[in-house]
Amino acid sequence: MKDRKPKNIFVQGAIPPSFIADSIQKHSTQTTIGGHSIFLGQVRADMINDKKVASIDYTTYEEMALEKMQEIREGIFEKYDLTCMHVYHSLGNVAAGEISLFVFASAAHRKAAIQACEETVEKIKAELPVWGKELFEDETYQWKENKQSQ
Amino acid sequence: MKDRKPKNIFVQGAIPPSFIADSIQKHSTQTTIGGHSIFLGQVRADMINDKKVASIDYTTYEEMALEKMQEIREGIFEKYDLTCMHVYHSLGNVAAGEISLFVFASAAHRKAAIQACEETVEKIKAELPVWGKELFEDETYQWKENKQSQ
Amino acid sequence: MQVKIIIFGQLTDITGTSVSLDNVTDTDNLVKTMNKLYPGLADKKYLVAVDKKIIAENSLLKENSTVALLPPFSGG
Amino acid sequence: MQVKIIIFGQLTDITGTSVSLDNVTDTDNLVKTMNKLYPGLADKKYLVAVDKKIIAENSLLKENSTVALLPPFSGG
Repeated sequence: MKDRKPKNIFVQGAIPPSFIADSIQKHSTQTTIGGHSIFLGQVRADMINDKKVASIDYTTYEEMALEKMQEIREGIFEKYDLTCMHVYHSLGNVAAGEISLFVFASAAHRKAAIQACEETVEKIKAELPVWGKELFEDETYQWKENKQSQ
Repeated sequence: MKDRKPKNIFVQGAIPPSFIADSIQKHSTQTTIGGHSIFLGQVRADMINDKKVASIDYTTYEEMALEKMQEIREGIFEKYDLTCMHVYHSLGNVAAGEISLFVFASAAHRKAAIQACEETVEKIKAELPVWGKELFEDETYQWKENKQSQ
Repeated sequence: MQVKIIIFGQLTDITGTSVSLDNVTDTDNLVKTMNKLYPGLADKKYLVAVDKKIIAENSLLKENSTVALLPPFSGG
Repeated sequence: MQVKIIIFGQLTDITGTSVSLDNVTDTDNLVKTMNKLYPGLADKKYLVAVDKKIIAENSLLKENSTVALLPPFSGG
């Protein structure tokens, strides 16, 4: 288990809603599932010092991030009675209004799915080596900072 | 506010994944949103006394359910700083593996979206006058019972 | 006085989906009458709603009140 | 001994995305050398990872170790 190659979670650019629909559709054959909990992170057009965020450019330390994500997954599967869990994170440019994070937990009963999804989102925000550079409409930028559990 | 006509939440049959994708897509113009929390209820092919659930047939007391849902919505919007929330519930026949409940909460920050979605799901299960009749493969049936917060 | 009773979920296996009764003045009275007509109802768990509001104690009925018998919910 | 340093996030504005150093034997030593080369680094908050593991205290480096400087994460 520990030595298996970590799954890739990264996708180039925004995560399209049709991709999310396909993921949901694929679970219709898994008829032991009773509940899915999904979290989607969407890029906000925040106003910072009178300048509007137009997009976020995401970068990562990929080898380390995939190992860390594998470790997070294993912890979650030990703690919750899940049927399956899928995580996707954008790299590169994601425009305001588009989806950059997709966490999808499924279980026989809703509590496990909901709690596993929430905990995974918190761990991704806190532990995954990913950085977002907020690009303003005037082509200047600032580096994004995650606040604790907001 | 209190007197406005309650929104319809009921859809005939299963909720298709493409409908969920369209709902997500529509939020891309709302660039104050930073997180979406989605819950999907899926019909399980439970084995009960050696018989397998093939589908659930949902019925409701519609006028009462829509008023109750409106009351739940108002309570949730008072409690959480949400941008928007959408709820859809199936009526009629939904096959095992298909989606019968779709709760979709969106907010600037993830905590409000996640907590509002979870609380709404709990309230729907506990307070909404909806009944599910589990139809077995041999065409017999039993009435479904919701367990507390599982 | 005529009262319309609508019935849901598993209770419909006993009573069908609606029943009209004459000569019932309050909800206790209504429940007793229903139990006499449909003995299978007596040991079932359900809530009573009058005009879409769940009632916690005996309530007077008005002409054209709609009473609903609501067994445990199982949506979602 | 040659050590490769890879740099991420806002720190790349100061150092670029990678730097190679000779003659560094441990991570304290490496951080000091980097601060001398790039004074802007000195007051920045970041974690140090050696071969993808975040370290909590001074660690000896091996030939071909990869050291990463990781400013606060902001994924999601």
